[in-house]
Parts: sequence; C-alpha cells; structure tokens
Amino acid sequence: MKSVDFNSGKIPNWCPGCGNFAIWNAIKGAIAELDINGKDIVNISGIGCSGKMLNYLRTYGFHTLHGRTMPVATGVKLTNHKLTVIVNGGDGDGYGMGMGHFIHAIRRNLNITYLIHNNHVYGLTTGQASPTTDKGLKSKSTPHGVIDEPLNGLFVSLSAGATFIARGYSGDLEHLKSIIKAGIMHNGFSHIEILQPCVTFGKHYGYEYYDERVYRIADDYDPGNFEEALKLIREKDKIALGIIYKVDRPTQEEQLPQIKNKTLIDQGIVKRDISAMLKSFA
Amino acid sequence: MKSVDFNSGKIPNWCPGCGNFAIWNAIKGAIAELDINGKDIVNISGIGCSGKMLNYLRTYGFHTLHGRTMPVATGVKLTNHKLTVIVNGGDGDGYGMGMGHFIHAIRRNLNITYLIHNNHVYGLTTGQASPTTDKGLKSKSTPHGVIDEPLNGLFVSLSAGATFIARGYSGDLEHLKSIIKAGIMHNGFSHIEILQPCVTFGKHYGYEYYDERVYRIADDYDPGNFEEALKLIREKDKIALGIIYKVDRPTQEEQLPQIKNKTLIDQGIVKRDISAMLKSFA
Amino acid sequence: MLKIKIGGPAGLGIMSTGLMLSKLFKRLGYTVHGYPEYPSLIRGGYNNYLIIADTNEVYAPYKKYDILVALTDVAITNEKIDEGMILLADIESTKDKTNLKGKVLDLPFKKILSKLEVNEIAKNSIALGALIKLFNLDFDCLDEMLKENYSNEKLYKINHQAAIEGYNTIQERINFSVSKKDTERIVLSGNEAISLGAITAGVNFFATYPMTPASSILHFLAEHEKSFNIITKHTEDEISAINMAIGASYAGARSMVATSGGGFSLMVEGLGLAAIAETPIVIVESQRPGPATGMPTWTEQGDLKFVLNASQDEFVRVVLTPGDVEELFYFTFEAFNLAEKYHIPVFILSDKFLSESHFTTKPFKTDHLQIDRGLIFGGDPEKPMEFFPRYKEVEKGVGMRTIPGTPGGLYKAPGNEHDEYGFVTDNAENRVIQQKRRFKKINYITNDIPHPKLYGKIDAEITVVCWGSVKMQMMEILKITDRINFIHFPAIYPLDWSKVKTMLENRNLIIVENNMTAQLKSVIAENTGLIIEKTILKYDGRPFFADELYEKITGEAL
Amino acid sequence: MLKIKIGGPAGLGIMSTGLMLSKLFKRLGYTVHGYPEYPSLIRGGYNNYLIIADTNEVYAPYKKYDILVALTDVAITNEKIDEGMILLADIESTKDKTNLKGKVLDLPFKKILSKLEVNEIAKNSIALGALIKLFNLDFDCLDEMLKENYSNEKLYKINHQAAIEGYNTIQERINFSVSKKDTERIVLSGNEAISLGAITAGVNFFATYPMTPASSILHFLAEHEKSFNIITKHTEDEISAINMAIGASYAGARSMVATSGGGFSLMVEGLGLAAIAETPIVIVESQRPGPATGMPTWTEQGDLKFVLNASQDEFVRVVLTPGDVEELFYFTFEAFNLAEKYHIPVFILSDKFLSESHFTTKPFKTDHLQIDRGLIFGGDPEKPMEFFPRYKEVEKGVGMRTIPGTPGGLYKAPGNEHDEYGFVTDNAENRVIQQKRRFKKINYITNDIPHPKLYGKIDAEITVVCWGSVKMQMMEILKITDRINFIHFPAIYPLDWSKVKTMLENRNLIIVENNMTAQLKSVIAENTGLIIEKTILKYDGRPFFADELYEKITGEAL
Ligand SMILES: Cc1ncc(C[n+]2csc(CCOP(=O)(O)OP(=O)(O)O)c2C)c(N)n1
Ligand SMILES: Cc1ncc(C[n+]2csc(CCOP(=O)(O)OP(=O)(O)O)c2C)c(N)n1
Ligand code: SF4
Ligand code: SF4
Ligand SMILES: [Mg+2]
Ligand SMILES: [Mg+2]
Repeated sequence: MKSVDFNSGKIPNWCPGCGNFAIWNAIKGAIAELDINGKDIVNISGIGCSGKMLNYLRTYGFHTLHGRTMPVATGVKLTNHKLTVIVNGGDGDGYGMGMGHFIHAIRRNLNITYLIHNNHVYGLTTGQASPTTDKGLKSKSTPHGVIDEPLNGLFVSLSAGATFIARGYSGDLEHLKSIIKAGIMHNGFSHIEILQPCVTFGKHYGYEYYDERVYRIADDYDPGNFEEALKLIREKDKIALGIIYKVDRPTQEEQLPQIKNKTLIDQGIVKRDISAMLKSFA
Repeated sequence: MKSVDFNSGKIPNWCPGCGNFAIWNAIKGAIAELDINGKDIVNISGIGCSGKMLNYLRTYGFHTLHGRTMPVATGVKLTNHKLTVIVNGGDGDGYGMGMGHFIHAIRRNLNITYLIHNNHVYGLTTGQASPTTDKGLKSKSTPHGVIDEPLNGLFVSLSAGATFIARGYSGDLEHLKSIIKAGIMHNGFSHIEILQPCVTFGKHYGYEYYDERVYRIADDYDPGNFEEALKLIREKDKIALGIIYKVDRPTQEEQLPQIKNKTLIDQGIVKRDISAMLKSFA
Repeated sequence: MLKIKIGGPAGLGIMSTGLMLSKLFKRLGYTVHGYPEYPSLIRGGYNNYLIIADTNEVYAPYKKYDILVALTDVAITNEKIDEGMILLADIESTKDKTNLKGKVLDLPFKKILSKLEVNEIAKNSIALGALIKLFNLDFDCLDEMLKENYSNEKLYKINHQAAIEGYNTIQERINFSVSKKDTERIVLSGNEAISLGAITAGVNFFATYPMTPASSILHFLAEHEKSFNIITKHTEDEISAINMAIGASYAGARSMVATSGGGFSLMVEGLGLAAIAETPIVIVESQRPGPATGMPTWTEQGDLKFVLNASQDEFVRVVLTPGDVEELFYFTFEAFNLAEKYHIPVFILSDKFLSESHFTTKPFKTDHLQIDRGLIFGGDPEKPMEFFPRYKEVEKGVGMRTIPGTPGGLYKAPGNEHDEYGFVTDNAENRVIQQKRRFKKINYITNDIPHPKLYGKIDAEITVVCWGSVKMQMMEILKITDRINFIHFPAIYPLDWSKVKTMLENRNLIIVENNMTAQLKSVIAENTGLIIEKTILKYDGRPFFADELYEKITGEAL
Repeated sequence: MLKIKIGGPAGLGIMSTGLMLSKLFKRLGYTVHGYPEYPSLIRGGYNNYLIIADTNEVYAPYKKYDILVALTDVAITNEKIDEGMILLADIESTKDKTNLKGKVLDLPFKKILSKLEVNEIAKNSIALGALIKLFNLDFDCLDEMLKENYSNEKLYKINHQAAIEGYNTIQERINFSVSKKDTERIVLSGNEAISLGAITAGVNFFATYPMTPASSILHFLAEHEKSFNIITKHTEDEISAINMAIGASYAGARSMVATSGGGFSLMVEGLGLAAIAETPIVIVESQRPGPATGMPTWTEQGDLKFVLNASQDEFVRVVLTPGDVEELFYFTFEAFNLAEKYHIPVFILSDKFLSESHFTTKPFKTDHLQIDRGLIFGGDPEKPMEFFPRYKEVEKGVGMRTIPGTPGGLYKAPGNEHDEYGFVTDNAENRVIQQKRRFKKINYITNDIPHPKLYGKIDAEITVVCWGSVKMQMMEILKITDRINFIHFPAIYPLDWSKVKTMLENRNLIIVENNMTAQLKSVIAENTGLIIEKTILKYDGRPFFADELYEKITGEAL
C-alpha cells in the first residue's frame, strides 16, 4: 500500500506549518510500509488539534473524549487484539486530563501505540499552558508565567514501567516514521512523544528551538539499558530523538486465557446456558 | 501538647491489628511533638479504611471523595497557607483513582504532607486488588490472579519531581513518627508511603512479610542524592524505610504574589471596585 | 410467617449465615426473603440479617420480627426487643441483663467456644444448630448445608461440632410444619440476578470500579470470567470503566459497567460519548443514599432523575427499573438487545435493598430468550478501505453498525456532531438531521420496553404508584389487603405517556418512593401534567418495611 | 438599524475587528450587539461577526443583514447574499465572480496589501476604513480605536495605513446619522460580565480547565489575578477544578469554577461533595451543543435538566439563568452571597451565544451591592481545640460555618452523611434530621432569587415563555410588535411554583427554547402540572435570530 492510500479525503485544517502535518505523513508512511490494511487499523484520538488526526486517515477511528484515549483504546484492543491500535493525543490530553489513565495503561502493557503530540500548549483551546510548558512562560491561562514544574512525560512513563519509550520530532519526518513503525511493531505498549511545533500558540517551542537541540540517538545505542535510558530522558540541554527504552514483557492480551485461542470478536456473541450454574443457588 | 490531646473522642473502627492504628499514633505523636495546635491543622482524607483517619484526630478535617484528596488539599493550602495540611488516603485512592491529581500536585509542590497507606488492597470495599498488588495475587476482583504490573509509587513520584519522598512502616511506629515529622517540616510536598498491613484482606503483605524485608536507611544516607534515591526506590528484595529523597525547591505558595504578604484568608473578602476597569469596555 | 433476625458485630460472617439459613428454609419448601444491614466498616459495628420465611410467597422485610439471635451484646443494644419476641442470647456474656427482654433462650456461646476450643466465627454455626432445633427440623439438612459451605474439611468439622452444640442446647420448640422439600427454586441476590442475566446475554466485556452496592457484580463475573470467556476489568476509576466499555462495544463486544451513584457521577461524561457515537452500552446503577459518599451500605431511590438527565445536551437512553429478581434477570438480558438494536445506553437501575437482599424464585427459563444484535454490516471484501455511512438511517432512526476489521466498513466514531460517515461537521442542517434521527428511535423503543403494570384488584380503594424495588413491599401488602392495589413502573423512559396517563386517571393515587422529593411523581407530572398529591416517602437509608408501609398507606389514604 | 457582517477565514482576527467596529458604533452613540460565529479550528474554516447597531436598544442577531464585508472568498460562498445587500469584496480576487451578488463595492485587499507590503491580517483595518467611509463617519474615531488596540507602534502604523487605504477606496455613502458621542456605556461579552460580577463579589479563588465557551473567564480573571489578588488555577482536569474550589471555599475563600457541559460532567461528583459538606460554591456553566464534545463553538440551551438533577441523591442548589449582561453581572455577584448564606452550590447557566456575544449596557452600578458571607463562627480562644456543631441548624436550615484556623471551631467536612459535628453516622433519625435541615433552606431561598418576569404589554395575544439568553431575542421582538409579550425565567430553581402557575395561567402560551426537548416546558409541567402545548425549538447550534423567531411565533400562534 502507498502512503496516499491512507488519505481519508478530508483536508487537514491545521494551521499552515503546524507540526501535525509531519506526524500525519509519518503515520501514513509507517502503516503503508508495514502494509497494514486500513480496515484492520483503529485510530483513536483525544480532543485537541492533535486529536483531529483520525479524520485524515483512511482507517477505522474513534474520536473519544478529551483525555480518555487510553481506556477506549484498551477496550478496543482487548475485544479484538488482531487490530492495530494507534492513538493520537495532545500533551494536555495525555499528560494533563489523561495522566491517570496513561499510567494505568502502561501497567497493562497492551500492544497499543500511543503518539503524544507535545506542543507544550493547549492548541485547540487557543493557547493555555500545558503540563509540559516550562516555568515562567506566559500563556492565556498564565499571563504572569507558569509556576508549576514542567512534566517530563518520558520519565513518568519509564517510572510506570513502559516497555517502549521513544521520542520523535515533526522536523525529522523520516526518522519519525521509523520510530512509529518500530512502535507499531513493538509487542507491547509504545509511548512515543513527538516534539510538535505549534506555530500559532506554542511559538517558544518552534522548529528553530528544536533544531538547535535535537539529535538522533546513535545507532549502537542499546535501548534495553535502563540506566542509559534514564540518562537520555533526564538530559537538560539536548534532546535525544529515537527509541530510548525498549524491553519485552508479556502483553496483557497474551496473559488472558479468555482470548488465548480467539479474539472476543472471533468467538462471537452467543446465548449462554446458565442452568448448571443455577444449581448452586438452590 | 500531648499525643492524647489529639484524640477526637471517636474510637477507631479499624479491624484489631490493622496497620492504621500505628499511623494514627504516629500522626498524633508527630503533631504533638511539633506542638501544632489542632485548630491550625487540616486533615484531609480520601475514602477507604485509610480515609477514616481524620475522624479520630482533634483537628479540622475534610473527608473528601475517593481519590480527590489532592485537589481539595491544594485549595485549602492556597487559601490559607499558614495551616498545616496533612492528607491520608489509601493506595487505591491515591495511586488508582487519584493518580492524575497526585502527579500534578507534585508538580505544584505545595507544602502538604501526603500519607499514602499502602496495604496493597482495597480494604473498605472488602478486598479487591489495588495498583500495588503484585502480579499473580488473587483477590475478589482478580480471582485468577493480577495481571497488571504493580505500581512503584515512589518511583512515579520521583519521576514527577517530588521534593520529599519517604517510606514508613506501621510496624515501626517511632520511626514512622519521625518520618511524618520530617514530612510536615519539609517546606514542600512530602510524599510518604506507609507500609500498612491490612490484617483482613491484605494478608499476603502482613507484618511477617515486611519484618523480613524492611530496614531503616542508614543515618549517613544523603537524601539529596538522586541516583542513590533511585537505587533505594528500585530495590527488589529489601525495603528501605526512611527519607529516601529530599530537595528544596520553592513552594507554589511562595511563588504567588497574590499571597506574598498575607494569606487569602487574612486579606478577607471585600467588595471590589471595578469602575476603573469598566472604562476599558467603553 | 417467620421473621428471624441474626445480629452481631461486623466481621463475624453474619451475612453468609443469614444466606445459609435462608437457603435452609427454602430447601424445606418455604419461600424466603433475606434482608442484610451493615455499616461501612470491616470489623465491629453492627451487622444483621433478617429472614422472612413463609409457605406463601414472601417479598420484603418487616420492621417487627419474632426471633432475635444475638451473637453478641451489640445485637441486644441495637435492636428493639419487645416482650412478644424470642431472644436467643448468651445470658452469661450479656453485660447489662436488663436488656434481656422477651422470651430469653440461653445460647452459651462463650462456653461452647471454649469447650470446642474454636474461635468466634463458629458462633454462626452454633446459632444455626440452635435454630434448627427450635423449629424442630432435621439436623441433616443443616449438615448438608455446612458441608457445601465449608469445602475445607477442618473448617467443616469445627462448624459441624458447633452446630451440634447449638442444637443440643435448645429445649424449646416452635410449631412449624415442613412442607415439601424443594431443590428446584433458587435463592439469590439482585446482583446475582443481574450477573446471570448478563452472562446469559453473552456479555463478554465488563469494566468497573468497586463500589457498594454494585461490587458483587464484579466479584461474580470475575469469578466466572474463565468459564465464559468474559473479560472483567477493575479499572483505575469509573471514568476509565465506562470508556473502556465503550471502546469494547465499538470493537464489537457486548459490554457492561456496574456502579453506584457516586461512580456513575464519574461516568456521566462517557455516557454522552456512548450516546453520540451510538455505541451500545449497558449500565447498572445500584443506588445508595448520597449526596456524595452518603451512606455507602444503605438504600435509597434517589438517583432516578439524575440518571434520566445525566450528561450535557439531549439524547435517548433507556431507564429500566426492575422490581424483583426475575425482572433484574430478564431486563438485564433484554438490556443488551435494546442497546444493540437501538445503539443507545441502557440503564438497569437497582438499589442496595434489591441488589444485596436475597429472594426466592423459580430458576430462570431462558429457552425463549433470543439474542438480537441489531443491524451489523457484513462487509464488502471488494473495497476493504471504503468508508461506510454508519450514521445513515436504515430504519427506526438506527443506522448500520460496522465492526472494526470489517472490509469496507470504515467510519469514525465521534464525540463530536458528525455526518453520516462520522466525520466532524458544524453544519446546521446536518445537526438537525442527526438529532432528529437519533431521537426518532424513541417511538419504537416504547413498544420494546415494559409498560407500567397494575397489580392487585383492579378497583381497589387506593392505588399506590411506585417504581423499582418498592414493588417488593407492595407485593407483600397485597397479601394483607385487597383495599389497596398498585401500579409499578418497571421502566421510566421512554414510555408512551398518554397510555400511562389513562392508566393513572380516576384513581385514588398515592406515590410511594424511597427518596425525599418523590422523583417518579415529578416525572409523571412532567410527562402527563398529572400531579399525584399524596406521597409516602422514606429516605433514612432503610427500605420500607412491609408492616410500616402498610400502616402508612392506611393512615394516609384509607 | 444597521446589520453588518464581516466574514473570512479563522485566524485573520475577525473577532477583534468585529468588537472594534461594535465599540466604534457604540462610541458614536449607537447601541450595538455583536454576534460571532466560528468553527472549532485555529486557521481556515469560516469565521464571521455580525454587528447590529441602532439608535434604539438592540439585543439579538438577525438572519437577514444588510452589508457583508468579505475578507476572502470563503465569506461569499458561506453566506446567502441577496440582491438587496451591499457586498464589500475584493472583486479581482474572487474566483467565481457569479457569486458576487447585491450591490458590490470593490475592496481590492490584495492590491492594497502588496502596495503596503503587509500581511493578510491588515485586511481587517482596510475593511474598517472602508466601512467608516461608507457610513460617512469621522476617520479620527477609528484611528483612536486603532491606537488603543495596537499598543505596538509599528503595528499601529501598519493598521493605520491600511485603514486609510480602505477609507480612500470607497466612494459610496450610506445615509447614517451620528447621534451623540458616548463614552459612558460599555460593550462587553457575557463572560466579561460574569468575570466582573465575580471580581466585584470578591472572588479570590478560581479553578477551571479551559473549555469553550467558558475559557475566556479564565483568561480574564488570570489577566487580573495580580491586581485583585485572585488565585486562578488551570488545573489538570475539571474534577480537580471543582474539588480545589471546594477546598478553597472550605478554608474560607470565595471560590468559583467555570466550564461548559462536558467539563461540568466531570464536576458532577464534586457537586455532591459541595452539597453534603455544605461548602459554598459558584459554578458557571456555559452551554454548547452536545452530546459529548458535540459542536464546541456553537450554542444551545441543552443542559438545564442536567444541571438541575446532576449528582447522586437529592440536595438543594440554585440555578440562575440570566438573560442579559446585566443579569449575568448582578446574578454572579449575588451567587456568591447565596452560596455563602445558604451553604449550597449556585449555578450561573449561560450559553455560547450569551457568553461570547457582545452587548451594550450602562456601566454596572455597584454602590447598592453588599457582600453577605452568611453565618461564620468568630471563634472561642479559650477552648481552641473544641469541636463545634457546624451542621446544627442556626436558622433557615443553615448552620454556622467555621473556617479552619478558628479556635474552638473544629469540625469535619464530610462526603458522608454525618452528625452535627461532621462525624460519619448511619443513624436513621440523624439522616432524616440532616436531610430535612438541608432541604429547609429552599423555603427561604425562593425569596432571595429572582422570580419569572413578564415583559411587554400585559395582555398581549400571545405570551412566550423562555429562559436564559432567549430573553435577548424576545426583547428584540417586543420592539416590533405588542401582540406578543413574554415571561422570562431568570432562575429556575428553587421557585415558588404556585406563584409561577398563577402567572402562567389563562394565557396563550408558547415555549421558546434553544434545545430539542423543551426542557423548561418539562420543568414547568413537573412543578405545576401545566403543560404548555406550543413550542418553538431550535437545536442546530445557532441562537434564534430575531427575524426568524418573530416569523415562527407569528406562524405558530398569532
Ligand atoms: C472535559 C473537557 N474539558 C475541556 C475540553 C476543551 N478542550 C478541547 S481540546 C483541549 C486542550 C487541547 O490541548 P492538547 O491536549 O495539548 O491538544 P492540542 O490542541 O495542543 O493538540 C481542551 C481543554 C474538552 N473537550 N473536554
Ligand atoms: C467514585 C467512587 N468509587 C468507588 C468508591 C468505593 N470505594 C470506597 S473506598 C474504596 C477503595 C479503598 O481502597 P484504598 O483506597 O486502598 O483504601 P483502603 O480501604 O485500603 O485503606 C472504594 C473503591 C467510592 N467511594 N467512590
Ligand atoms: S493551533 Fe498549533 S497545534 Fe493547533 S493546528 Fe495550529 S499550529 Fe497546529
Ligand atoms: S480491612 Fe484492612 S485496612 Fe481496613 S480496617 Fe481492616 S485491617 Fe485495616
Ligand atoms: Mg498540546
Ligand atoms: Mg488500600
């Protein structure tokens, strides 16, 4: 399949120059190269500019509530674990509203790929500070500067036990595509944070900002090394791009005898016979 | 003031032998030794056996909703930062339902002391698995064994930037009391996880279990050392008790010019004059 | 009719003893009802279990009862004991002997325990043994019960011994005739009926967060998850639970959530998502008193209007309000069909009294039950990546569902207003088309859900109007008098209100509800203009007691 | 009356231009109303701002308007232009010239921009200049406005130049007489009125999570947090927002939250906590179409019954439904008093139309306003650690609040049912006492909140019944006819319904609501038995337009 085959036909209404375009192209490229049929992909979105993603992809999709992608994705995956489940959401959506779900989704380790569009701002609601906005920065909700400590999403997911942690950048499309591919192929929960410039409200974190700081992780880097991963995650001035951490742990779907042989979907819905069970109530 | 002065007069209805009794005594001891008047303390509780704590203390108290201690405590502290705010909640309450709030409370770094009673189980609702229950363990909600990865609460709070992280144990009352004292005295958010045996439903994690594994952190340990802290937090077989991590960072209340000179409460509520402001609408 | 209460501190196992005794009477041919009371704590406090047993049908608890078995003092101080009663208590261990009223039969628990060298829990079996003797019943029948209950041989032995001791203690007899042995009928709680209904209906995804009085549905389904291939999830919170269930349903599962009002509060946002995405979902809401945490282990019917109006803006939902275990079972089964036929959220509104009390019933017949999954697109393998107009009406306002994985069935399930393919649009005309289509379903649903029903003599002097579990007390009252009949609402929305109005008109009506503001009264007035003036309301956390309610009705209205 | 619309793609700054134009007309002595429309996206899409200006009062938007300023093609294709209209557009840049209808005045945006070498944003000032000329107005007045708006000198210069170019382009004149200069009255949005009301009332804690159409309250209060010592918090979610506000209120702050229906869904649980802990709280809920995410930037009155019934079990709340900016301001002020006098949650129910549109009003008079914090315990320094019966009735069902830190005022604020000191109890009698006490407040609140009011000729042929923002359209209609009058509900709960009934009886009533199911109609029926048969409902995300509504009413009922 080709990348363009995954265009839904709707034209993205992101601002010209928005980092979401690159993510869109990276996703299409990744699933095209992996040759997954759109009917077997479910794109799940939160609410935000980031969440609009699913409208532009020729796949199944669920545009959920703000912050609630993780539970919906979990329900989908447990019901039919043959589906490729890809989630798109913002930093507000995932690290703010959705933080609790995020941590518990990591604990479950379902084979889901979660792309967090980190633009350090609430885009769709026109520019409030997000959990990743740096201290001191002014925004519509913090006209006198942010005073909360910014959140290091990758560190939090490492601490919660994520089995795949990566960082991509809208300004490096090919690399981003390869990361998304790796995330989809990883058998477990993949947390991919994407540095996504918001050209309208997140101007502090523009392409120039990132271009000065990002670098691709060296090819010989061992993502299985926890200490090294921690080092990359806690870097201050430079920003590493690539697969930072990756370990193998059984997925939740593999541990459920209920769906060992067949997905729930393939089992179908049948009227069950409870007559034997009723005896215990006699 | 003496410890008994903080008895509310209500007799705790925890099961005989429950680890919450020691926590109760430790709290009373700590505030007595710090000589804080009960009128200047607000005890905030979640819902659970743990949450009943506030009923047994002669202080102000707010028995909030399940999982919602952090926002309520934040509102109280920001309104009157002269108050000593102590929070009690369970592992289900704080690491399950309340996880999102917990992380964001840490980012705010208010001077609040948060005691998480970790009994690895939902006590009050009669024995379901909690986020800290180990894999494989059977419970009412997981009769065939837990399959989610257990949560390391201290690691998560370290990753979110907590400025005070400690672990206490109901089986070591004096030590627990000293930790709680240190937590209250710490100028910032203190996360104190307490190993609290639930003798009725959490039997796997009983006193014997802990007695075999716990040890007090050596006196010369430097809680300012992040790497050392991480090591203790990630220990597998032994369980360190004491102040694991402690750094100083300005609290949120110190960074708000609105309450620089006076608490909101001391400022009182006055009708404000908006006439000057109205001109900008002309 | 026999009314026996066993009381004692929490943690002693009174609830399971109560159930054993209920089953025992049932097996002896009686009809039983068991009503448990307990506070929100694990040990101590005061628990009790009231058993009503009769050769006739029984449905509801009574305030006045005949026999109290006091496992400790706490029962004696917490209960109003009057002279007509029989009190089984450990006289020696009773601190304040002036409390020992009525006909006191000594049950020397303490002595027996120390003689057998067993712990307190064995008091239950002592009490059971004593009661068996008192009623002159066959010890074997109890023994069988004990065997079933204590699969652990050692535990069984202890309890067997204890029961014998209890049996041997009692000399008195109560005249009591055993009818025929009954191994046919079943004794079960409301939550068990719901769980069985869901299992029969093929539920395969259940997500929840524990909350009294709904938690036992989780425990039951989790227990049987492997035998029936059900995925049960205790999620991080109720928000997650409903969204997970919605995701599962979207992917093709039959999914359900169960909670109480507080947990449902957290599901309100997700409810709206299910509504606009038209993802079928079954929601069990078992009510308890609020506001907020309220009185966690007690009962109330306070959430009707909440459930009817929850979530922003307007959409169609079904609110079923079953009144007994049969209705709980069959309605739960049907709830899945309704949800999938109409692509809507369907509520089963229960309450603590109904969810956790025990009732006798015939084993549920399921032969006639049929699973109806509604319209599901079969797929078009020729054009696998084609979008499908999933939100275009096919019939009755309902579109054709397509399940992810289906070739040619691509669509977007949206929380936003959307076009026929699920793509977001703000277009005014489209909005009206979609809202009208979604609401059109109402006209058909009304024929698919149970209508209010009159019980008792058609022209009784007074007609009680009630919903949900109050049916149980009213059934009990029908046994006493034919001057009262009642109209029960087994569902509240959507109804054919003109039919309801006709049914209610020209009657001497009185509303009976287990809440403070008479919510059904409001709903009736809202939809018919008919304001029922007389009300009997109770909101102290207790269900109506049959005797108490009978008195109130006759006082108010006869 | 002048009706001008400016339309173009999102991101061009049409909203601020609209406001500038509104203010301009206002300063020239006109009364203005500005109604903005925009989709939920940041750039592109179609935005527009409609200005109604007249020497008389104006209140509401009209469907038909006179002048369209098309910043780009998108306005021309999105609007219905008829021959009677004037169209200001860049003829050369218009792709499909057949769309150029009405009297077309060329505004060569493209040429001017390239001449001035400035970017697209300057189109706004070109348009403003053109309009000033068209109406034969003084350029200085616009120039002053530009100066105020662009504090950056360079930006001002650009826009000044652009305005001059626009001014010079237009040759046509519209007959238009300037009344007197007005620097007195103000033009503001509903959300600004709410914010100002809250500031006046001394709000010092505001927690929220951004959500259209409530977000601008956050922006406004945050902007002024330092001048007024307000703590404003954008929390991690709405659950946190309401619980934080409850904590603040408990500790003695005057606290408020603001959200839309979706965010309020997440506050439902906290609402119950505020209710049972009797923590005062003011909740602004600005409605938008749902269900779920619905149509984020559009309007609807779909949340009335949701807000009335939200959260498990039953409790007293106040639901204010202001209909104009004055009411928004004064009711918000009063909301804090009501919350603190009665220890209850108080709602300000607004909607996108009211919250985000602009209205002209006299500057709010505040001399007569008084802060009433209700009963607050002064403390007993002798016994600092004594518990205090905070939940014991002092008067009107209300107890005495004590603020943490107060000596001798210790108590527990509980989510559970509790005794007078706030300690948890399941006791049945206590439950009844506490519920009755909490509900007793209703009897007093009804006298403290505004009653429905009749506007227009008392005996008009038809009486429209409405609530909230529909007042604006009805005020507009009163200007056209005296055959119609209307009864507006500025508050819905709690009301003295017998008085309401008397008011409604014997009139030719018609309900007008911006929703699908006529929720006020339901509420009236529920409380009075009176069913208003005729309804005019709109639920396409748009407010009623005055002309459209007038036609509908006359069509339906006259
Ligand atoms: C419960 C709820 N609260 C608030 C909103 C409004 N809302 C929509 S998107 C958004 C924030 C978007 O920020 P982010 O998640 O970072 O996404 P971005 O637009 O930056 O991609 C908010 C607050 C909502 N839809 N639902
Ligand atoms: C919204 C909501 N859901 C569920 C409950 C029921 N509930 C009360 S306590 C509790 C769990 C308690 O577990 P934990 O927090 O670990 O406290 P513990 O009893 O173990 O101290 C639950 C689920 C509730 N009160 N509110
Ligand atoms: S506002 Fe920012 S994130 Fe949203 S579309 Fe525009 S550039 Fe992208
Ligand atoms: S159930 Fe466990 S946690 Fe609760 S009181 Fe008993 S021992 Fe303590
Ligand atoms: Mg963002
Ligand atoms: Mg626990």
